[in-house]
Amino acid sequence: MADAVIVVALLLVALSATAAVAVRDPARQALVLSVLGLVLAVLFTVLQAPDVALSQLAVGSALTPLLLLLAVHKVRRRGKKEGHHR
Amino acid sequence: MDASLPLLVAVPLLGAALLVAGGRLVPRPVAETVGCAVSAGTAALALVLLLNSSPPFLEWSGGWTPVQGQSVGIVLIGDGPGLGMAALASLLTLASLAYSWHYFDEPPSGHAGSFPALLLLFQGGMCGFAIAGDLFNAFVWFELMSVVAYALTGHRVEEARAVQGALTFAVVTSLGAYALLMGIGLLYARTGELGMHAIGRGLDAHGCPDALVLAAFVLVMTALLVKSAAVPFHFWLPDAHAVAPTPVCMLLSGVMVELGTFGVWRVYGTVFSGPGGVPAPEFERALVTLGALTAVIGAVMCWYQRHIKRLLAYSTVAHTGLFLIGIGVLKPEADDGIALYVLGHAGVKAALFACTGILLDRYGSVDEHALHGRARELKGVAVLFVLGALGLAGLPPFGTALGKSVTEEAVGGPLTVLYVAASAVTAAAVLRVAARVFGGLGPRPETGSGYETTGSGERPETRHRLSRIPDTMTAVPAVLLAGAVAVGVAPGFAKVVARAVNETGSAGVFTSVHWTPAGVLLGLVSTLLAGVLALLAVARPKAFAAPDRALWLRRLQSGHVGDYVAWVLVGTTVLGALTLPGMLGG
Amino acid sequence: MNGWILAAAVVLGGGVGATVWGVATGPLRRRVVAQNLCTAFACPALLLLSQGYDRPSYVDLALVLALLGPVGTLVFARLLADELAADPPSAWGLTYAAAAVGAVVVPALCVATGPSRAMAKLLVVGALLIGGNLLASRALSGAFPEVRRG
Amino acid sequence: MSRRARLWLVAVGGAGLAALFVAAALDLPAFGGDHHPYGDRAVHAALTRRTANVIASVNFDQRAFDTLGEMTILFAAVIGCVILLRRTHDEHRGRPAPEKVARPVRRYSLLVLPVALLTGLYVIAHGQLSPGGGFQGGVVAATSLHLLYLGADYRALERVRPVALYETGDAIATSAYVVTGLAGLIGGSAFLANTVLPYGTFNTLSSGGTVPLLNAAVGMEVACAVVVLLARFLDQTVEIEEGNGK
Amino acid sequence: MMDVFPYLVAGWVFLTGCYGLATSRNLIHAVGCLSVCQAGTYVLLLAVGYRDGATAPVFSDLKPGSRPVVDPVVQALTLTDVVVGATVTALLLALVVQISKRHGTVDPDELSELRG
Repeated sequence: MADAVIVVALLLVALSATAAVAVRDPARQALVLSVLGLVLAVLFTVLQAPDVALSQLAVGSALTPLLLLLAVHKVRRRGKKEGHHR
Repeated sequence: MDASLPLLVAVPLLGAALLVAGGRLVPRPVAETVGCAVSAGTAALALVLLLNSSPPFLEWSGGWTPVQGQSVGIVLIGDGPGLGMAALASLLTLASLAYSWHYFDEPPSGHAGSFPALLLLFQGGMCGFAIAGDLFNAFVWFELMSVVAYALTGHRVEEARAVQGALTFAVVTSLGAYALLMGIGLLYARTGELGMHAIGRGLDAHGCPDALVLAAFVLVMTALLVKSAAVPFHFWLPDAHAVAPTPVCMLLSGVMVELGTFGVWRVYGTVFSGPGGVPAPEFERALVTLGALTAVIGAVMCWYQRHIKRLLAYSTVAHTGLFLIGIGVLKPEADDGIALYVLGHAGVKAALFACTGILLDRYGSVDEHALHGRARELKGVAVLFVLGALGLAGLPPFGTALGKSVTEEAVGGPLTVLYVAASAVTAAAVLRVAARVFGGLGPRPETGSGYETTGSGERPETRHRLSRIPDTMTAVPAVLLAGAVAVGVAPGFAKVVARAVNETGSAGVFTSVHWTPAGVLLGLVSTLLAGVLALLAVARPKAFAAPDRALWLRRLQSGHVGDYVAWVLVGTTVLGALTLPGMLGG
Repeated sequence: MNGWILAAAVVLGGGVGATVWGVATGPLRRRVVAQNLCTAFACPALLLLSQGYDRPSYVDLALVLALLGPVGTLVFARLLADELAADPPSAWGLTYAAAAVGAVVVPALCVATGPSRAMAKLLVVGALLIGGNLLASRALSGAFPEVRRG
Repeated sequence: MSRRARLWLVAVGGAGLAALFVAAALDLPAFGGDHHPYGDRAVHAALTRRTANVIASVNFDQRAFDTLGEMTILFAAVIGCVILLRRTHDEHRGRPAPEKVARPVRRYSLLVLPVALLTGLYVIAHGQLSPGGGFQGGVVAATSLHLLYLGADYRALERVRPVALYETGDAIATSAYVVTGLAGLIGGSAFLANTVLPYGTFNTLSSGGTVPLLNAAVGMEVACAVVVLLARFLDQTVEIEEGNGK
Repeated sequence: MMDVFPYLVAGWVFLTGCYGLATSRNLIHAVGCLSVCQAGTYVLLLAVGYRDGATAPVFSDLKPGSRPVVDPVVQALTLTDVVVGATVTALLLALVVQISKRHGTVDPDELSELRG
């Protein structure tokens, strides 16, 4: 019966991973990836790996989305500028 | 003595850290001197350990020596092949540090030490991978080596090609690394161990191989074959090697790719060669098939290039194919031959890249057509370049020739023809370049714009276009070529190499390795063939350089990350299919 | 199987499951709200799991999440500000519902632990979680008057 | 290659790999099985060295050589990013416009910043006891500094973040790890051997021999590395602009 | 079913990531897909180390030997893996930023260098 929560967490991981691939816009994908990071952390907790869950939380909830969004921002700003020049 | 084995990794890492910490304070020459000194020190250590590696020894990191045959630590293997690769990597790092000495592109302000530091980290990663006896530890060093290589490949961020090639390289190799990790997970689930020997014993204890062993084999090999650029995992290599800075190319083509091949040899020998692993005929079928395909495609694509660095990169692909065949046949003589071949090839290929770098820095182009006849004044470089081409063809007494002839005799039959043909075609392409660029021979080729990468529009890697070639830049290829010759002629060297390889590789079968009349003849034949092909190509460019025939092949090399990832997936399936038949019975 | 773990499974399956669906589909304004609510549901679930496994040290996870989750949302609010300004999200009903989950779980756990250092930690987590979430939610909806800073 | 052809390749390759993986999964020991020889040995070894968090013991003692590689990868990535995201000849530094920040967001950020920083240090310090350690705590601490960017603005962040200092800190922490390892070689038995310091009392901050030292080195390395990484990216996004003329 | 389900999820996540990587139209999205691939490896490793009814081998709030514990080694491996993943993501994004500057696009279909 303790498996129920593991199954739930696994399903959430599978769903959000699929969503992270299916969502094609990078800014929206960053949102899904941050949720994926969180769900992975929950999965690691139920698999009794709090250390890994903690590092996944630290990386997945703030760091990776921040990096992704900064890259998106830079790329978009460039695109806009180029549009003006042409 | 044995306890100093981890220092092969620790010393370059410490050197790199200190260079970054102090790089702000010291001027560039000091940083470069420190880099050279650390690299040379590590090379010396590797050589000393290599001389003491008979019989091979194991070192347990952290002092966790096994209790009742079991340990919780990481095992490092100090044997001839591993330490030999570490020594080769260290010496080549030293060579590329010397080559980039003082002339290589200006570092960003306040980061005088970062380029030498990255090269030292690269060296540390390669040494760590070479001596790793633990599968996960091998993954860690594999990843370090890769991460540094991505950064170095994209070092010239102002070049559109450099950043694209680096990204392709990074995505494909990272995917390979994650496949390796999946494989490690499967093996750990079955055996509960991470040391390579321990996993091998665990698999044997479990009994006959099944689907799990097959999947683990395929996943682990995917990573190593991506690294060693076997078809169809090879697409990243020309893109990355053609755009990386020259000193980095010397390392990538000279030793990193070969480390992938070494990894295949090491992992098969320790993990999968037992009764619970992959049966020898299956391994042989998979590796020889992929190797032959790699050699053929590499040679053909090499012939049709005009971007000189890209041409050399494809010749690396072709030679990797030959190495994989040699490892795949699982004969002690072939292993010895490949060890010598890798040593000789490293010297020759690094020297050729070094000469190409001189062209780039002097003329701002690496395009065979645009450079036609322009480099007539560089007599010394021309001699080095031609010597390198002859070494590639396998002209005795180069080490490549000795290694090739030993392997040819071991593999026998049609594969011998493949060895001669692949080395002749790649060498012919290089000779053709030499004839056109340094000799100005033949009609000036048309500069059509087909589906290809030209070598023009590249920027020199030095601060200014060189008007005079610095001595360090010519001395390095000369020394490297001398080393490649020494591998072939130094008395007793081949025997020492063969002994070191056989001590770990072939369960006590010792073979003698020496020049044979047949081997010398085959070497001369492939050199002659290369010369004739090159002459014909120069004299009759139309008949020999018609890229339309190979257009479908060239279209596969599309520069598109998605394509390459798709090929990696196909490659795993092919590898699985090639290995499957014999495993079903078990 | 104890009740705490069952409760965690329900919160995960219902709350976090809904946010996964919400973040994967629909317009941007819905996605950012879903991302914010994901923290609001996952954090109580982690607290419940800690209690269910009888491992007080797992509370650190919830603490870190309560700190960094809203920070992540603020990052999105900052860097997607242009797009969000055109189509501001507003889902106060859901936000308060999520906050209520936290507000129910934390006192329940406090009762279960009894007064101790662990309870103080729980209260800190609860305050950070609810405060952070409401603030992040308001920041997303652009409800704040903006202040220019030199 | 056309998109269609690529899709076919992915389908063939993916189907093959999937079949292989499913077949392998069926041969794997059942989920939740009891056979973990290495794991059981590791737990035993950690307890003999009086390290309460076995994962910390595996990371910083039994498999400390792996962690050396891991932190070097991070170190290399930082140097790589510094080089890849440098300002090139055709770019110039713009002056970022002051950002608008809502007052409650500012208050929240400035309030949470010290809490997050302390939490990060707490997670690092208790690495060998409770879940956490140098890596997790380092990331939390470094992220907390960036609350200044969210709460105030980029220039406030720049004042508390001399990047050069953090780069040096990164390198020094990496060398500290290697030097601790060398101390194990000189004073003990082997590289990274945990035999130099006394093991202390179980479940206290100073237990575990060199584990807390290595843990602290990694914590510092990671914190500095993340700060530098984010600084490079923020620099690109906020400051560096491509010039039209030189 | 429960015996293999976690492994299948790991495989699914890995392959989904590969699919996204191959068909991506935006390099930033591709980098995200690569991290999805890597998530598959985390799931596999931790699933392999799980033991029914066990708890984490962290003895700060637990008496050693009082409860069965899961495998700590895979957790250490996954921890390393997470770090590697974050750094590779950062490095790849740095390269993507430079690609967008030099090529003016981040659509892999429009990158026209390095052919043949």
